[in-house]
Amino acid sequence: MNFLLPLATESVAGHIGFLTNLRYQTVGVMIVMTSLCVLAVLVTVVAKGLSFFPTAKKSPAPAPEAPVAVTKDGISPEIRAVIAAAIHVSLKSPHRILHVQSVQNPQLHAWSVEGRRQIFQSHTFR
Amino acid sequence: MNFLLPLATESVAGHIGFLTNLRYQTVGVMIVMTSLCVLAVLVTVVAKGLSFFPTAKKSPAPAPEAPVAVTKDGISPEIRAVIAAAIHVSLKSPHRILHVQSVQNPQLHAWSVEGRRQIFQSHTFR
Amino acid sequence: MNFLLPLATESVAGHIGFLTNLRYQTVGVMIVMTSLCVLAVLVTVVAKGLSFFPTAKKSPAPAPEAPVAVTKDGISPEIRAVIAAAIHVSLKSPHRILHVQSVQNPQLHAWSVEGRRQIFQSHTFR
Amino acid sequence: MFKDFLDFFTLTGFPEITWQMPVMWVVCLVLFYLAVYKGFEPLLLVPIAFGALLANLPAPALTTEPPGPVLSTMSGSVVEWHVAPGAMVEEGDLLATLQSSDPEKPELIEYRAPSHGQITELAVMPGESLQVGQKLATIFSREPGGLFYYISRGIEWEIFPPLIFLGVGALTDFGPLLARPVTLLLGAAAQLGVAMTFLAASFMGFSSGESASIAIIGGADGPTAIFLSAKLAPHLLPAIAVAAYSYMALVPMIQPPIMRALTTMPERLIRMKSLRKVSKLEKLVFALLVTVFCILLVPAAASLIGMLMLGNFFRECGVTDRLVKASQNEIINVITIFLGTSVGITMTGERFLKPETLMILSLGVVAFSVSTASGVIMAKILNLFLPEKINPLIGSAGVSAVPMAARVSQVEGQRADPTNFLLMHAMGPNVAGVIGTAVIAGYYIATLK
Amino acid sequence: MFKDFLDFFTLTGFPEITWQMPVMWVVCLVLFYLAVYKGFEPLLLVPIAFGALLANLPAPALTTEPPGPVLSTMSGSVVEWHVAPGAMVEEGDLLATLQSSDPEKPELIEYRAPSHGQITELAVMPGESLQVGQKLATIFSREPGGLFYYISRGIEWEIFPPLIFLGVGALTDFGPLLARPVTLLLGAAAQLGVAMTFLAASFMGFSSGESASIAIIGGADGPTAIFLSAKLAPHLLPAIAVAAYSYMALVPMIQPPIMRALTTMPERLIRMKSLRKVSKLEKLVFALLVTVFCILLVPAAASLIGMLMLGNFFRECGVTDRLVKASQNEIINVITIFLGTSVGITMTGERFLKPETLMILSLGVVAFSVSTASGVIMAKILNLFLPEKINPLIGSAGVSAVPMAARVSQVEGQRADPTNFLLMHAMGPNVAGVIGTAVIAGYYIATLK
Amino acid sequence: MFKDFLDFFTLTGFPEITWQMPVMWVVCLVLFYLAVYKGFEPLLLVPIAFGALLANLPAPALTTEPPGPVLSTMSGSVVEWHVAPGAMVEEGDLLATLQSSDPEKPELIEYRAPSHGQITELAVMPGESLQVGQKLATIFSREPGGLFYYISRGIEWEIFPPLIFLGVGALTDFGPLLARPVTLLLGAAAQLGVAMTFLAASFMGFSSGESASIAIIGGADGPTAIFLSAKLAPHLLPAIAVAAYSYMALVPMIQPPIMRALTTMPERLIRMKSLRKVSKLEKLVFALLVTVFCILLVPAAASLIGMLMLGNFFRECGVTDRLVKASQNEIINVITIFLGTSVGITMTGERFLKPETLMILSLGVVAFSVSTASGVIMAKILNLFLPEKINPLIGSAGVSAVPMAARVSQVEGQRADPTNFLLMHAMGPNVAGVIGTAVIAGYYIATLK
Ligand code: NA
Ligand code: NA
Ligand code: NA
Repeated sequence: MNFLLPLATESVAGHIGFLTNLRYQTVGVMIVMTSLCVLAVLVTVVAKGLSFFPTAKKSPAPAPEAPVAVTKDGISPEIRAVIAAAIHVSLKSPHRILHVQSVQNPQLHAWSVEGRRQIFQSHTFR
Repeated sequence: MNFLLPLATESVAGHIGFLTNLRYQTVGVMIVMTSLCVLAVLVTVVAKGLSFFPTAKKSPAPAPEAPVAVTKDGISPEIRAVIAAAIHVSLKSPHRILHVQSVQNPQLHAWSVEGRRQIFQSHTFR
Repeated sequence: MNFLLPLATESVAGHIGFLTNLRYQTVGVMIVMTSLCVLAVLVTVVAKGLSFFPTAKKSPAPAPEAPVAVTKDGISPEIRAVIAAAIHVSLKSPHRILHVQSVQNPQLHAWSVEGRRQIFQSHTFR
Repeated sequence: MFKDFLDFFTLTGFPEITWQMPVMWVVCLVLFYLAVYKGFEPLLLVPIAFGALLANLPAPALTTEPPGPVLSTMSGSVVEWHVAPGAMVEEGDLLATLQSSDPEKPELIEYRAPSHGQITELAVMPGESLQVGQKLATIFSREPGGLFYYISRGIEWEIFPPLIFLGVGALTDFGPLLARPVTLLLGAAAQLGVAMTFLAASFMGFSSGESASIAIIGGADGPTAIFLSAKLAPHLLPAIAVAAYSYMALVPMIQPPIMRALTTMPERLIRMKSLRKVSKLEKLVFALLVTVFCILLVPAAASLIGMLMLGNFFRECGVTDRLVKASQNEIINVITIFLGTSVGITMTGERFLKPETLMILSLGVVAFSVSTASGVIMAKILNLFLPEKINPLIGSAGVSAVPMAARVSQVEGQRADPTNFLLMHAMGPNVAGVIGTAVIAGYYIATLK
Repeated sequence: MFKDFLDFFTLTGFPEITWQMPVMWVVCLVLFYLAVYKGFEPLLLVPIAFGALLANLPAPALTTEPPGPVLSTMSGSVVEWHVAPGAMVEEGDLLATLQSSDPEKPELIEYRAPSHGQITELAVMPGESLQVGQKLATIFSREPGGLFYYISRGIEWEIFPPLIFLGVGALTDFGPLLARPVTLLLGAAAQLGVAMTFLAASFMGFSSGESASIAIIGGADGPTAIFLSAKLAPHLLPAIAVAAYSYMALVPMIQPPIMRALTTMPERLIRMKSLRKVSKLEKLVFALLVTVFCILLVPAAASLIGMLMLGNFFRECGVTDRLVKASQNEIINVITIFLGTSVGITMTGERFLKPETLMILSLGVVAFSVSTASGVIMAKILNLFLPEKINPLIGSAGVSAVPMAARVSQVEGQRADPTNFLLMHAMGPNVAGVIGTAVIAGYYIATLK
Repeated sequence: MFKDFLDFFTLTGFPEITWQMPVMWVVCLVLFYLAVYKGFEPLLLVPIAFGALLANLPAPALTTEPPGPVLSTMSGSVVEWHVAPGAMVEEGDLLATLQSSDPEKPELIEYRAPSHGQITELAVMPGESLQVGQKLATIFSREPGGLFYYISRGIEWEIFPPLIFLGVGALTDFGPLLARPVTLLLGAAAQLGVAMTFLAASFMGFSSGESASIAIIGGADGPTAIFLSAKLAPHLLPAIAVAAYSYMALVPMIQPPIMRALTTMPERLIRMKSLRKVSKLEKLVFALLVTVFCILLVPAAASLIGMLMLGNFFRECGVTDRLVKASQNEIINVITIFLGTSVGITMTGERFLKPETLMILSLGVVAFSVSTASGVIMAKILNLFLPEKINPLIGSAGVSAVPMAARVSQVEGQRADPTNFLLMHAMGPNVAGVIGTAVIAGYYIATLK
């Protein structure tokens, strides 16, 4: 494997030509590109394939909506406070609530919930 | 140990007679039977023994009742929603609420709570 | 190291003189004393140093207050019940609520919350 | 440039795909389908299936052993070394030719490297004899073992099943059992299915260790089944685990017909008077009683029984909330992920795509059915002596599979009489079955080790 | 058939019961009673007692070492081998007769197998000399070690105590201490009890390592006590752990009389002005100060101090909620279960039913009492110099035992004046005591290792 | 008495302070400041900085190796032994003089003890040659290794990064990616920055392994960076980890100027029509597709990709709530603490205070910038072909750094048009970048190992 041998040897001792490196990297990038291209194609095909038979049964409205969906449009400050308390109690650690919102469009809502969870989960509040 | 020797040897190599096996299994089942019998007897004796002095002090009403017990008979949909929110927030993962019920008979209630916890704990919602 | 040698040897075999021990312990206590003294001094110095520039920005009101702060002075039994439910659900284990209080003085409140957390965290309810 | 592509291709896993792999992918898809869309014990089947998927991709680095001393897996003698000290070897390279001392098949064996690295020592010279477990050579490398090599220690060292049982204990309420101790016998009776299956399996040619591991499927206790087969028949572990967990989900399909066949309508209509309240002290005493008595009886199952009752003691003593919570959630959830995936990772095509697997799956059904039947029959026998009759429908719950078997009794009971609630009555034999299975598992270990 | 029964009986644990076992069962029951019905530190005592119960059942498989090289536990020479390579041995079988080289007692020792399996190597020939830790032989088996052998690594490797301290740090608020730094001295003074107890123990004939481990009970810090005795006197670990944790619960009984005896009513009535608010920055600086200064002073206690302040830094920095939560709950709860049970599993009758144990238990009371007294006295001494007096009742909190000792000060204070709240003032010496004990523990390790 | 004080002083760490330590303390303070007051990835930087603080205190006991066989770290021959069997050695004592066989520099090396204890065996005689990894001697002691020696196994054995990825997978929603698969290319393009940096690093004289590890910083995936450098350049691990995590926090500063420079206002104004809802089944199929395809392509990254998609499968299948919760919280939080501290503990002054570190930090900026640019440019290229244009501002999100890069796209988008919401559109390339980086990391491992 022409470009791997020098590397193998090099990793043991000495330095390596820029051109070899350039080729090495180009191949690397091309491999990433092609592989993710292939993935993109596969995904599209799958999506097409699935779009034929109804997946409704198989994908119930995401559960997270359920609870919030129950709340009426305007949430009384009282409820707001209680949710706060609930969060406070349930997380057992200092914590600030950004906002409690009720939502019409479930579609949009799914995103925002998603977004909020994402951020909440992967970062602490500041 | 007559029936163990052949097994010991066999486990190293070769097969074993059906009758030996039959005896082996019979003994096994009898051991399970007798041992759990003994347990049953012991338990009954203990129960009898304890039933003499009052255990009231020693067995307070199971804590879980406390919170729910506070709720009045009919729970307003609003509260229902808030509990939903609380659960949602506190579990931090997709989740559906089966039902929130308030209870008269604490005895019965203990069971149902038990049942619900059991199932909740050992299985995910479907 | 005059008093360490005998100890070193002793730890291998034999017993040790009371006076050596006495000295050994005295030194130990003095070391603890002096070191914690030094700490006390350092801490005081630091505190003095920091007291010059305003640390307001750097020490925001402790987050935990936020949620509770939202609650109005008197909490309706209904809310109380719901918080109970929330705690119950969120802790998923038998649990008794001592009390849910709303607070005026944030300073005091910080302590009490602190105290309550301390105790809650390091011990189970009895 | 394009040539470089081909060069790299040789480094990928594509050339390594064997015919078994795609087949196993399909098996995994089936398991995923059952778990996700049919709700077959998803908490275990999803990790198992995913582990199996990884096991059937050409990624040996996931499970490779760490370098170190190479302990011989056979007795015999070294005929010839094919490597010299200082040589670099890849996992699977030929190390030496050994002469097996096994009287049955004394042929020459090609001994291959269990891990990659550099040979730093040959411990046995050609001509010298060696025995199982003796150091053959030493391999050195700075590369660690595979991720799943380390995770699997939890199974190899038999740590995971007891820890799962710690959580199970913290989740189990023995109250119904204590309120009606006689139900312990129903849990015992269900083990008859285990014994029967042992006979069947042994008759079909499985060794005693294998038979015991297969039979325990009838106990419907995943952790116990994994514990036992890891000890007595590790090569069957994947098949047994899959059977144990998927059948647990089949309980609602397997049991009802048997229950109905063995009971008359009047029996199914029997109402049992509601259970008395059991005091905390009783529950604590019970936990200690079971610990002492069962461990004295079958010391080999001490870790299972001990952890089960420790978790239960935490639960019932009422002063260790934090520990109950940790056992019921953190510990059991995290261990479940590791247990499931490391069971799955053993599920390679070579191991799983064998007639044995089918035999095991079918024996599993036998086990479940007989266990169910014997539970019901025992209930009927008890009714001959008991003053207040018990509903035989709760006998089937003796197979444990907590709490599903109990729910089946409940459902069947209500089919006969919608106002009859058997759930809590069935919880008694249901949890008794867990103890019964642990005891017979201990019996097998004690006698077969 | 009945004969088979008897055959099996020989495989059970019943024949192995020794007289110590039932005695220890009673000891366990007492511990359970104290923990469950008297609320003695149940989070630790329940796992310890349950571990002790398991330790006193004939189930060697719970703690057996995994097979592998047998490292000699003594220096001397091999007189004779009683096994040949290839022989199968059970744990406890006679391996060899060794001649001890210990000048004190040069008798012959019968060396027994530490684990079960097949001998694959005898590393020392008869007549050859060997030293502690040298490889004597190698045993091979596919059986792993016992469950608690693996869990106990956390104590053997001194991992559990620091991890517990990580959680303790995340649960501790040093604010009160920072608001009145002089209280650090109260925490320091309390260590006088440790020193006194060392003298007493050493005088009673304990070795220095043992004396230090016993003395540290007076520090009222479970993890530190376990850490120190695992290092300096592992054979006393169970007794020390039991004393440390049960006395912590006795604080409300031991302290009040001493406090009252040493203080006058006017002193008990002293009111302290409420503590200033301490800024986040101060708390963070303090965490780093303690880490650097104390580790420089006693590097031997680095893991304890480092983890304690790491947890505290997480807590105070306000941007690592997830890590605080993990330290305060997941980590500390799970480790507590494993720490407690693996301490308990060392509590075998042979080890625990000894006069030493009683001596240790009594020395523990001494330690607590002197610590309490010296804390109070130090407070009175400080009052000679301080412009604003401190209430000597908070001096007793210097023994740590967070937060119980502080609550005792609060209660005693209110007995004198119901409107006087000392809790938060007592938290200062209370947490200072944790640091003080860690320092003196480090001093002992540095000088005795 | 005062003399005793001085005696003790010699046992403290104060005499051991080197000039690097105070310098590193300042470095730690800077990291703490960035983490706590500037919000730079505090979840990782706080543990790393605290670990670094401990690493730069004279407490060798924190990281010392446990006693056992001493495996030579070099090839050559033994010239002379400076210890005899039975001798007690401290960590760092001179053991032997070795003659290196390295043709480059064949000088004599003084070989020092890796741990403390008693020499029980000298395995190589003077004059004999030995090779890397061969047993040189055996040291015995009852003392265990240091706390961080054990914790660091998680990095040495490459266990922590995959476990973090398990949690990341459980936290990641690939929905936006599936709704617009073309965004996968943006995630791929961003890897160009990695390749460029490799060239730069290699040109600056770093070896290929080092260059790859440095380059991967541009991938903005902490766990992948740690995984790769632990494999290819462990000595650079601390610098790389610090760069990887602090630059992730710098994303909001580094990216915007580049994004604006490369895009025209009309491009920034492009509105993308809202994403279609993606079905559960699609997400599940995707998880399996990525697992199979990517592991086949780069088996070396199997543990990273496998765990990532396992966590994601848990998340999407909707029937394993408990496992999702465990992955998203318990596992990722606990591992983060251990990962961070054990990365920090490697950050000793000798290692970190080097010109290389500055070069790495500067190369890191290059990597991030080029990645950002190439992502944006790729988006513009795609627009030449795509019927419905995509807003090039989401191209920059291809560097992953989930979810910060996506938020930057959102912010920049709104700066151009306050009513334009790009967040969800940017999540596509954002998560694609994770896969892209894992693939190129696998490519490096496959070709450089
Ligand atoms: Na069962
Ligand atoms: Na203390
Ligand atoms: Na990336």
